Amino acid sequence: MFERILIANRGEIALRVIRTAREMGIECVAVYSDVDATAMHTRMAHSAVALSGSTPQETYLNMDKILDAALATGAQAIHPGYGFLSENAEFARRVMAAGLVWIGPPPGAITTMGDKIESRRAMAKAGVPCVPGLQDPVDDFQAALTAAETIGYPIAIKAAAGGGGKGIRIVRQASEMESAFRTASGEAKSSFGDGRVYLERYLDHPRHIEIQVLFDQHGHGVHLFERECSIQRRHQKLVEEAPSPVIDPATREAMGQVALQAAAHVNYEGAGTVEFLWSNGEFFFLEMNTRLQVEHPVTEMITGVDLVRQQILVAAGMPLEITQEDLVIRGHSIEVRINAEDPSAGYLPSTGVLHNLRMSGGPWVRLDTGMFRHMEVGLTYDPMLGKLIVWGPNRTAAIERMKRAIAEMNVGGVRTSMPAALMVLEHERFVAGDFDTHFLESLEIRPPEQYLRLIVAAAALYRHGLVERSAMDPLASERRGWRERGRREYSAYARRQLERGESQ
Amino acid sequence: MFERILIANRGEIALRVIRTAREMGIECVAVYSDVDATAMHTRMAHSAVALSGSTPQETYLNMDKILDAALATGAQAIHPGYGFLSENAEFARRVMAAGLVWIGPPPGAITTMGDKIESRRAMAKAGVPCVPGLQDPVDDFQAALTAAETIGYPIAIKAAAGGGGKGIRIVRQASEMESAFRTASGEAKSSFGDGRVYLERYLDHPRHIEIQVLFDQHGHGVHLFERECSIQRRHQKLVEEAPSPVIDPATREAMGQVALQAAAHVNYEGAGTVEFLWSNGEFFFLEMNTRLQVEHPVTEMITGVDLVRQQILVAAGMPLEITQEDLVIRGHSIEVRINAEDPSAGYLPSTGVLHNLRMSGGPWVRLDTGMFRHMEVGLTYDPMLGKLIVWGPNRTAAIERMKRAIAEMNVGGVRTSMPAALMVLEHERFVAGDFDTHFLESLEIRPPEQYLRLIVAAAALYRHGLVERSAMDPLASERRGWRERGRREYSAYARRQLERGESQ
Amino acid sequence: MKLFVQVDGREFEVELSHVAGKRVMLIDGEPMEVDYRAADALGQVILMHAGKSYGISIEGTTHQVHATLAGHAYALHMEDERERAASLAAKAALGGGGPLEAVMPGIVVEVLVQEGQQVEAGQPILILEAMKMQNEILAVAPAVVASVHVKAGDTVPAGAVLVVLRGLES
Amino acid sequence: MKLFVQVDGREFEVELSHVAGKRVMLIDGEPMEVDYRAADALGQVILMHAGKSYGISIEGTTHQVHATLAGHAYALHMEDERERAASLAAKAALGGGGPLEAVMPGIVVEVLVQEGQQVEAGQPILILEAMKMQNEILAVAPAVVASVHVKAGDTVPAGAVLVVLRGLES
Repeated sequence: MFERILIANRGEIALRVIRTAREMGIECVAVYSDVDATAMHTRMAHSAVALSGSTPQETYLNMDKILDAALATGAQAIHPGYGFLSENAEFARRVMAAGLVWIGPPPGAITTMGDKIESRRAMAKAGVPCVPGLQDPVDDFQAALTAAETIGYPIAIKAAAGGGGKGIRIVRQASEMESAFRTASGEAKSSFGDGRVYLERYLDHPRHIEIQVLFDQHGHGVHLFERECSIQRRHQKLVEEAPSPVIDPATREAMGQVALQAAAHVNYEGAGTVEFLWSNGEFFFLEMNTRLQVEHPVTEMITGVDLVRQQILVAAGMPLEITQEDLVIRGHSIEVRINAEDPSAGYLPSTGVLHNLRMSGGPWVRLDTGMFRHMEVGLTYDPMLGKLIVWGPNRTAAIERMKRAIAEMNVGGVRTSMPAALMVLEHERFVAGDFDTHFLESLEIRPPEQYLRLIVAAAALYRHGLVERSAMDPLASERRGWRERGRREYSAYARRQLERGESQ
Repeated sequence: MFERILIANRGEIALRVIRTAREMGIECVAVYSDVDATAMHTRMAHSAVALSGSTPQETYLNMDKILDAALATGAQAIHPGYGFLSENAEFARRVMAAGLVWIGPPPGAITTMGDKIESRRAMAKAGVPCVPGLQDPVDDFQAALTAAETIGYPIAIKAAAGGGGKGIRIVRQASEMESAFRTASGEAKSSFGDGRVYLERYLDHPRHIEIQVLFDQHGHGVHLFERECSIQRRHQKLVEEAPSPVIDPATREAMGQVALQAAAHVNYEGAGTVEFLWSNGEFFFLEMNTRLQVEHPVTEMITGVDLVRQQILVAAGMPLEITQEDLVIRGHSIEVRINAEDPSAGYLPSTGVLHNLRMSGGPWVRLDTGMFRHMEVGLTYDPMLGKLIVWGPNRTAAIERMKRAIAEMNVGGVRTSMPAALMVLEHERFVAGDFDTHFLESLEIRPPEQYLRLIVAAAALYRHGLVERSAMDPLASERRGWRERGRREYSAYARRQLERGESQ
Repeated sequence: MKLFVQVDGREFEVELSHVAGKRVMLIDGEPMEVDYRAADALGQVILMHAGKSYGISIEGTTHQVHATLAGHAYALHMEDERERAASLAAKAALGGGGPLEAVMPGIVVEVLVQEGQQVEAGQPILILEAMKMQNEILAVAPAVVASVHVKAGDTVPAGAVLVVLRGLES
Repeated sequence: MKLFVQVDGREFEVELSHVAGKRVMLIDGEPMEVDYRAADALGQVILMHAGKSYGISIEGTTHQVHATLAGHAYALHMEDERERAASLAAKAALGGGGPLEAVMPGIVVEVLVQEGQQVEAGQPILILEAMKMQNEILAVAPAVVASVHVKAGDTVPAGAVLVVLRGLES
């Protein structure tokens, strides 16, 4: 087993990996950018190496610096987390070339699955059902228009090198194609450095259902059932659960087998996720994520399997000790992402300093986060601050538990996505299991009216307290007041514009 | 099902009950003493009623006030938590007489099991194995000396009305009897208002192992396996786990059956715990706790059963849905109590204001606590601030996970028992499962030497920062400095004395 | 003095006074009895009202407050009579135009207008990339571009003036 | 100026100085290079030393500090040269006796001595109940009871003077 590994990531996932590695008796080397010098992952690792700089390019995406850090500290392996370099085949190759172990799948599998077009080609060859669409990138919007005639509207434009929903645009009629093509291609270029896009049929009332797989280096693989990830907005997931309320045992078994087939076809190793679109009982291969997923904890909660531990064991060459027969679904698990964004204002990103934290706890509540009081939330990195995860003996119990856990949580200093998740959990359609990937976008996130007078009273008394406290320096208070009001005017102004911009 | 219940308790257990009740859609009425006006349980309940006053007698032990609060708020049932009125048969009767439901066992069962002498008599009749000893209280130390000849040393003097280790004294030779008898009887009188004590044989290398049972009102009962609670000091548990490393399936089954037999004999209802002393493969009935135990979470973690939910369902008259066959042990769970005390100074109680909290989190870590920043920890109530609980697929994994969780936790402002728990978890005898109820008392709690220079450096730089900050008000800093130093002199002085006092 | 509190598109008038040493609160003229207590100095508050208890988290300034109750979030804006008069006067002076500020930090991808250009309501002014999403910033009303303060590639902090518009309605 | 730091029964001498704008620390004369950074204003600290990183929690005053590292707790006492001289002088003046203070709040159950009484080392002075446990408070050295400040039934706060002893050694 490794004595020391480097975690090439930040935030909750770096901490997540550190936690398991510590439990395995493995020393952890953290890397950190300037703003992360006092982050939880930096503090909780055994060693920490500064990646001077603040942009992702200068730090967590900088292969040279990360490899240097690993070699300098004597790390024997690198865990990439998710995002950043986790699906970068070149990095995986360089890690291996440096004589280190890559805690992830073989670069070939990353390359094949990372390119949406190539992966669909490979999957079609492997007999895996795919969504109708083109397998080649389209050069311009004219070509896209022509192709769309064959595939049929609605059409999804996707980045060939993309992932996580970035660069995706939906086109419902030909007239929308030009503008959608331009922005999709532009975003793809700026996000992934590769502007190629491809087209596929957009399924109606689709559900996003994915299968977790785990393969060792000796050809043995298991699937760990499905995750239901249909509660998403702009293809960013918000609420995930396992198992899915619409998947029956036969479908589960069929999807599991297809996922194993897909992974085996690319000689997969480690933990990976095969994503499917499910629509009216049919399921189609969407893509494979060749890394740990954000939502992996719900699988852990229903199976009792620590996926990070399995990743490390597999990377160390150990044979899988788990057989498919060992794996049983116990109860139900739900995850809610805590993003720094304002769901009542078009999910506008929110920044600030966390100064009023109240954490959820108690029975069967898990909080994966790198949040701490005084933490500064900026825009440099992903807005996800953490994840609340609950387990319950059944779906109803898990929903009630998550509502309770959200009620206990407060992240003061920024707006978060939690009120949106709460509205989802309280919605009769969610409770009934009757939703698709458009459900979240259809919700208007507003706080319940019944408490308005109460909250107004609280705010008035809060203000009263502030005014009394600042009585010693009335000018400072006055100045701040004016500045705040001024800022609000323009915020509202720009927000309206932004909302209009988005509704296009 | 109830629409509203009152929770006649405070701290983590009040919050624990509120959490489950909220998940069941039941409104919670909290009661609070003056110092608890802003406590977590007060904030997290749906309504909160002030029990004016600050001593336990004026508040959480005040039956009149609590019954008034329940009737005034329309609560239909009362959950007593543990401690306070939870094992008070008179209170249970008064709750019922007021037309409310008592979420606990019938008063008769409380009375029988609450009196250690009567309970041993009843258990002997029911054929349950008991520790050799007297069944009647002894009047004075002379009578105790005579009785001791028959039972044989070492002898344990116990309060007839006691529980939780209070009022217990061990006598290893006749010459110690007088002083031990006096203090045991005095403590029993002041703690329980009943100075009667009885004697029993003190078993060598004993382990404290207890069985969780659950009975409905229709005569159906199940046991939820054992908890190992041998890591204790002055009969106060510190680290608990389930299952026990020394109990094999046959013994587990035998102990479970005896526990069911014991509970059935007193027509038990609800959740209860039958405590045993285990010594060299034999087990003896110790006492039954007719309430929820502090350490109930470890049973919840290995069975997936929410014991508070079961208590409420049973009290509402529902038949148990769980059968003995449904219950299977999955993995291993450990709990560590976070007490406000200084284990490196004779477990001296510690008070203060919590101003530097860092909470554990992540996979399979559960934190049950009412702690919050700015909370004042005084001496009025129990020193237990909360509990860290972990689950793992096996005992080794659970130990490693708990060590990790403790490393993440900080409760700044008071000293806590966590360093002692950490030393237990790191000890080869604990890891090997080779320990008894004396193990903890044999440990000297000291921090590892290897980090001393590092900590000295940190403290010096911390002081440097404080001095720089207070440069604007040097006099204040100077005064504080002197005062603190003075206090330390006398603390050390009194502590030495206290330690001597304890070693008697 | 009256306090105007806006929340979720509604406005409430709050009057807080002391009668015989006791605090009296009127919301829209109706009495509101509450017991308000801070659990810490950081915004953890307990409020009791009509026999119910509410654990509220609250942060902000005297004018902008954010409150969370049982997972639901409320953004409130407050101003007293004097402040309201001042803000109405300021609004009137802008006449439908005014500076267009970045509501969040980001990178200017493209500026689609020039100084002096007339723009329609809904016309894109510039494209701002933030959180890796490209957002078109639109004019809300017909206006003339008075000045442009950024160019493509600029990194702008929240609150930075991007473009100043002169309203055509004034 | 030298700083004396006591922890776990040991004493370390720390010298902190600035050489050419750089902080230099000597512990017992040996150089100790550390990078110390506060994560918040509340005592969360990260310390780097010899290629390792340590997340430390630290609270206290300039003289009494409590630090936690990976679950292990350290109680430290610090004084500089000037303070040490003063404290040694004070100790000498007490001559083995001094006031006996309550180390924690509690209730006096019984006072076992009287003014003027001579006590042996190890003799019980009084019984203090705290945390529902009765604790005998003993004399550490032969002494005479100079004064008794409490009686049975008194509730005493931490730091209250219970009894003053006059040492027989002086």
